[in-house]
Amino acid sequence: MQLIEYREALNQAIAEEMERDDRVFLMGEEVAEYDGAYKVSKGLLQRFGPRRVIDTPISENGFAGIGVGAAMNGLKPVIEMMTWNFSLVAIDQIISNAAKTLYMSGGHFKVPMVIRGPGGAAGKLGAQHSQSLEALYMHIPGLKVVMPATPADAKGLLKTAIRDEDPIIFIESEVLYKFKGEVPEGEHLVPFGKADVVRTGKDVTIVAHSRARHTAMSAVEQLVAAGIEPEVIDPRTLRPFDIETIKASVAKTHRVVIVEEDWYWGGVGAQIAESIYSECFDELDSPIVRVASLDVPMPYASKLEHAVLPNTERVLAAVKKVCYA
Amino acid sequence: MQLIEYREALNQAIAEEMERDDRVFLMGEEVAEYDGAYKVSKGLLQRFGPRRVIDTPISENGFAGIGVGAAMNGLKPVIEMMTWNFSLVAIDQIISNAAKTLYMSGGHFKVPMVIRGPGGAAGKLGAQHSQSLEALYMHIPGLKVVMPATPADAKGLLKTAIRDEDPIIFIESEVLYKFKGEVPEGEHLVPFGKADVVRTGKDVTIVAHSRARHTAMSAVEQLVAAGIEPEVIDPRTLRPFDIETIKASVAKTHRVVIVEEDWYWGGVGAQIAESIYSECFDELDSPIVRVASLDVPMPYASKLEHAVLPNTERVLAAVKKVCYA
Amino acid sequence: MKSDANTISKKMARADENGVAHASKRVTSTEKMLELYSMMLRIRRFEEAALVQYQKQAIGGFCHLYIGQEAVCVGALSCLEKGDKVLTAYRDHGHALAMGLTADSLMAELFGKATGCSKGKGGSMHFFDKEKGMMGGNGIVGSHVPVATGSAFAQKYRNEKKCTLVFFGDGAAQQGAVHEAMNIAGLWRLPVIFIIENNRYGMGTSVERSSAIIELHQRAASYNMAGVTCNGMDVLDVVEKTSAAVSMAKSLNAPTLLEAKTYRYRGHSMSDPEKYRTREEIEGEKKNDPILMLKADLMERGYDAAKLQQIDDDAKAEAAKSVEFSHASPEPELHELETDVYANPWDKSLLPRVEF
Amino acid sequence: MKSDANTISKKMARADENGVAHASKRVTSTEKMLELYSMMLRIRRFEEAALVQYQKQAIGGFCHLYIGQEAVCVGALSCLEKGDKVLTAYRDHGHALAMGLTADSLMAELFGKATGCSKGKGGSMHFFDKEKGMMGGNGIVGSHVPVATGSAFAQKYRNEKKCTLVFFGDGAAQQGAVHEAMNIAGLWRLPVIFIIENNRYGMGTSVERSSAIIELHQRAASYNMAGVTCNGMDVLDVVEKTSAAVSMAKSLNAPTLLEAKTYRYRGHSMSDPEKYRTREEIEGEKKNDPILMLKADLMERGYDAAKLQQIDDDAKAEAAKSVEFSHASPEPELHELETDVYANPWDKSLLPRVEF
Ligand SMILES: Cc1ncc(C[n+]2csc(CCOP(=O)(O)OP(=O)(O)O)c2C)c(N)n1
Ligand SMILES: Cc1ncc(C[n+]2csc(CCOP(=O)(O)OP(=O)(O)O)c2C)c(N)n1
Ligand SMILES: [Mg+2]
Ligand SMILES: [Mg+2]
Repeated sequence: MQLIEYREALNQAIAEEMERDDRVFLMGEEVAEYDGAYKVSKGLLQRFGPRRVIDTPISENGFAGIGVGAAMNGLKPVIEMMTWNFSLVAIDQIISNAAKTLYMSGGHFKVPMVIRGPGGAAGKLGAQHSQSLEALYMHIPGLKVVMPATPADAKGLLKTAIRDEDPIIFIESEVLYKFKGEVPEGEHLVPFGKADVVRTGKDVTIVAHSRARHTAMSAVEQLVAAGIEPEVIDPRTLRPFDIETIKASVAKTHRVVIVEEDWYWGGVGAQIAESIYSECFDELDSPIVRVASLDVPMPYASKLEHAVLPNTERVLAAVKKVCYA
Repeated sequence: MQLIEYREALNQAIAEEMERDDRVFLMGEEVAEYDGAYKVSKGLLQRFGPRRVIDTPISENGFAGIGVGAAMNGLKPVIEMMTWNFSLVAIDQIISNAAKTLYMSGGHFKVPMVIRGPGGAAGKLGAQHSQSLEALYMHIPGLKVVMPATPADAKGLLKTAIRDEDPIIFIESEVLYKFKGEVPEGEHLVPFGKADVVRTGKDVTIVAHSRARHTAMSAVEQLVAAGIEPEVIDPRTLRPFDIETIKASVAKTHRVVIVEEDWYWGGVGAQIAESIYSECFDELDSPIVRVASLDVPMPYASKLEHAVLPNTERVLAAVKKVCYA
Repeated sequence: MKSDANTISKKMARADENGVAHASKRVTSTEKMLELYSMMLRIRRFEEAALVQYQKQAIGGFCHLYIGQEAVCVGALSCLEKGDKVLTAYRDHGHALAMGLTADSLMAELFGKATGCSKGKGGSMHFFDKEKGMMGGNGIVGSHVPVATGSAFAQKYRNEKKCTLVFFGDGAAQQGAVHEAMNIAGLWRLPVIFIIENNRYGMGTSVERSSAIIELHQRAASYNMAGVTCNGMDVLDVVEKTSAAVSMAKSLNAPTLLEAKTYRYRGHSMSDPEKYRTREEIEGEKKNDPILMLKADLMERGYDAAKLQQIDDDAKAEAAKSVEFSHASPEPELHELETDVYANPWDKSLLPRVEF
Repeated sequence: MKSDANTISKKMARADENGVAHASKRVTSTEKMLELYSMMLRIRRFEEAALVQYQKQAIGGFCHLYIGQEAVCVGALSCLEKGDKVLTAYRDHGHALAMGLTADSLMAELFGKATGCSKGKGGSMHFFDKEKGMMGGNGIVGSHVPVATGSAFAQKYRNEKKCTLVFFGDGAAQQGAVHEAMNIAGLWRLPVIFIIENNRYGMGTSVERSSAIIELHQRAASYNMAGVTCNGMDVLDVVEKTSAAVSMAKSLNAPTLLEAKTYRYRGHSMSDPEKYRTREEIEGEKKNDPILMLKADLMERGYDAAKLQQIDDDAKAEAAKSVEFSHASPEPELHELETDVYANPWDKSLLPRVEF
């Protein structure tokens, strides 16, 4: 095992897959000479040269489309969005072309590409730079949506993503880039559609992905002290989605809290909740409680920002609500 | 009462509001000289002249942004998306600017604009032209999302939208443009956030918006014949959302079916279901069943397209499932 | 190179005493001319047959006919070799035929049949064939232009000495995606040829009402690439300008913006009242019908009228056969709904599931 | 008009024997020069103070300093009158000060305080003031350019004879939104002036690596508008070119693309290792410091050095006071979370609700 940062895990994944397959290349704003705005691509230009590590103009729609075309014509692009907020100018390429070309062409053209970059709020970045947009992408058939929360998953899921032959929405967490964790040495692949039972417990199931997983875990100690043993499950991929692992857990706990950093209304947790209600209707002893961002654009002032985001206190309150309902 | 087409109702709404307020103008592709791709703006150029009824280049991002800027600078734009599919190239203006400017500016700049056009599948238009994208917009604080299903609601809600001071996502139904219905004479306004109880019943609550409302209604006769009295509720606006009317209904029926034309995974119905489960947990006798589009890009062949979309048979099956669960 | 390409004269066809214009005189083999003639006619007859089938409701949805513009795709695509790629917008019937897709597979696609080039899942706007280099058929205006640029990127990445041609309309030229793609192509020197089919209208909006400048090829100067114009009604002029651009692309990785001045004789799609132009304008343009022009040229060269008639008869027969083929073809099976959503689909135990 | 504007010479400042460049000699009143000088210094001192507060962590998030570019916004905005509007990107401190927002309200915004110009909800990238015509501060590269075009549309709609200025970077020029906005402005003749602040880099990417052509003002030719360049380190040159553009906009509804060649002395934002340029390059450019250049000019005109020092002292005092003001200001109340989401909010019985 190596103890490395989340960003380094991503870097290893890209480097290993580029080593393995000449069709893989990395493209985006500042990925080459600048080593990446968040240093995820550090050293890759030096190692693989400008043919395969490519700085782009600030033209997300353009280079996302270039990714689609390169993928259709035999390459395996890894396209970096400096942050997922900027994918809004490129979403037409993602939804109209990447997600639909295999289908519209009756199977003629695969679009094996990974679009990756950080999502979520990272502290005082304001309304336009703090969004968690996974619900938008999760809705679209033809895409796969992956959100790792640890260095090991970051590496293993990104390697799986690059080898996959479909368009992958790979949403990292800006706040987690410096987070350290153990990552297996050597080849390490994590499959899509396999949730991670982060902690086993028996009193309540907490479902949380990406950064929210850590918010959920931050409440564990106090819950245990209060006599509540939570089971924490990180779905890791939102499309496909591993309902079986959650079902097994709910059969044991009968209570569910969902933690998510996106907005509550129409958020990822709405679908997760609906799936749980529908598949575990008779198992649930109380309504599911969702801890999500408040329904406002992200304010700049820290005090307000903290109030918007899920935090330990809100997770504690939610668990207590479902347990003593 | 006048018996008019849905498109004519929209036309009346725009014309009346333009008459009432010189700040209101209509802008979009083919809205002027062509009378609108779907004839919603028929006669408006002639009546109000080229200053207020304006054909644009095919530059949705550009003219959506022009709408935002015009709204910030005192006008009340009505921006037509020829169809909502094309809003994907303009979504940055909608989410990054229209939805957030009032908040980011600390209340300095309102963005009173309506973005309108048809959504949904209209028959053999293929994967890129058949999408129901309301879930994407419903998720975003700062926007309001309106989806009328009848000529009366089309007129009354559009007039409300144009008078409102926030950015409104107004999603019409291409299939319903030719649908005729009674519309009150004279001033007719329908408020946001007030669901319409389309039919009262006691055995099951069917929640359905836009075209899906008619799909739901198409099942009523057979349900009644089978001894089931459905209550059909059209929320009419997805943001804000009238949960109270639904709660009252569920307290009576204890069973819910949701019909929606968008994709099931992460669709509008996921949030509606989650809200009902959460607010009516003890009232529900069986899990909610959602009738949505299948999780595939829309195929061209009619046979396949019909299998993707909600239809009477699937509504019947869903109601039977919740009633005999 | 830029100035050179820019100064290529915009020689337009001249009308003869009968009001039928001639293709410009160029040294082209009769054989090549016959090939071009045959291809243009095959497209024309195919679409005329499609129109009839649309009216009979055997075809539905949008159906954008290319009639009048045939010289553009036929001339341009005649310059390609295996490994070159093509993308265009929704008005894609001609390009697909010219790329070697069969009339049967295209008509069947219009019918939504399983034997269609896209298995009946794509439709009129989405004709694809990987083997033949036909990368679609795209319904979002301008959206395929970056995709084409990406295809050229892949060709250069592999050092293939191949190129990608992308066709789009005068209306599409106002989309941001086109600007971004052309800037990147000019900056990175990609072997892509941007062909604007300027048929003077985007739906009902004339170029004068959609673009701040009307000579669209002049935009090339913003992107450090050659800006060239050609007479899109004169297939030989299209051939000449495209083949120059193709060799620039292949030898120097130099992109070109080629504007073909053309005209669409039919409405935008099937339901177009066409109030934005006069009958006289259309009739006037019909004098420049690319097929008639080339025919007149061939006749002048002494080519046998009967043999030309044979070509037309063959084209009609092919179209008629494709209609029969399509009628006889099966609809897609219901399980086809589920295939091609993912190249690597997931286990049925996972959500979301397609249940029907 | 186009050719006229295009041929305006790109006279750059020349360096004198001390290595300090002079602003070009123009007939400008000393009073106006002093105003410009004072405004540039106020911006410089404000940002220097902000930098210190950032290092002390009183300010967080992104903070893009404008140091080095002051002449562009100060010169351009000095040409405006009430009713004219301004938009820029995230590097907006200078523009906001020059539009008359107070240093207190801006520093407080950086501190995230309730007394900030955007109530502490916007932050560094989102300075707004309706009364003063400051329409933001936008964090999405290129996204505000169509918005500015819409503001100009409204001005023309009401026949106000006002104009909108929009500032964006060399990097932003490659965004599709900019193309669409400029085409529409050129087509519809809107009173908008597109000012590219070409500081040679977008983050770490030089213009040479982001744009197919490096003289960005030449793109004006694609949009039927004047393309003009000015020395963005010479505030008087900026004034001259902008005021010409403003009068074209107001009298003829003619848009202009004005490229100001400028330079940013600081990193892109606070965490920029700046490996993409040399220390020598930066030092070389510092010889063209717009403030020093104008100062030298004023001295040459015999203006009293002590008085110039007083202006600087005042600027420093203003900045220092704004820091104090901000420290003393209250944080926003929690209920402010809920306000300004909607101008017409809904009843609490409806979903979604903001509960906290
Ligand atoms: C992004 C987008 N906006 C609008 C449309 C609707 N639309 C389809 S074709 C068309 C006109 C395109 O004109 P042009 O590019 O000149 O091509 P032509 O139809 O003349 O071949 C429009 C507006 C669309 N398909 N996509
Ligand atoms: C659409 C979008 N893409 C990327 C970014 C990240 N980003 C912020 S500033 C910047 C560079 C912009 O350069 P330029 O336009 O030259 O302005 P400058 O910073 O030099 O003032 C980038 C890439 C963004 N904010 N928005
Ligand atoms: Mg056209
Ligand atoms: Mg710059």
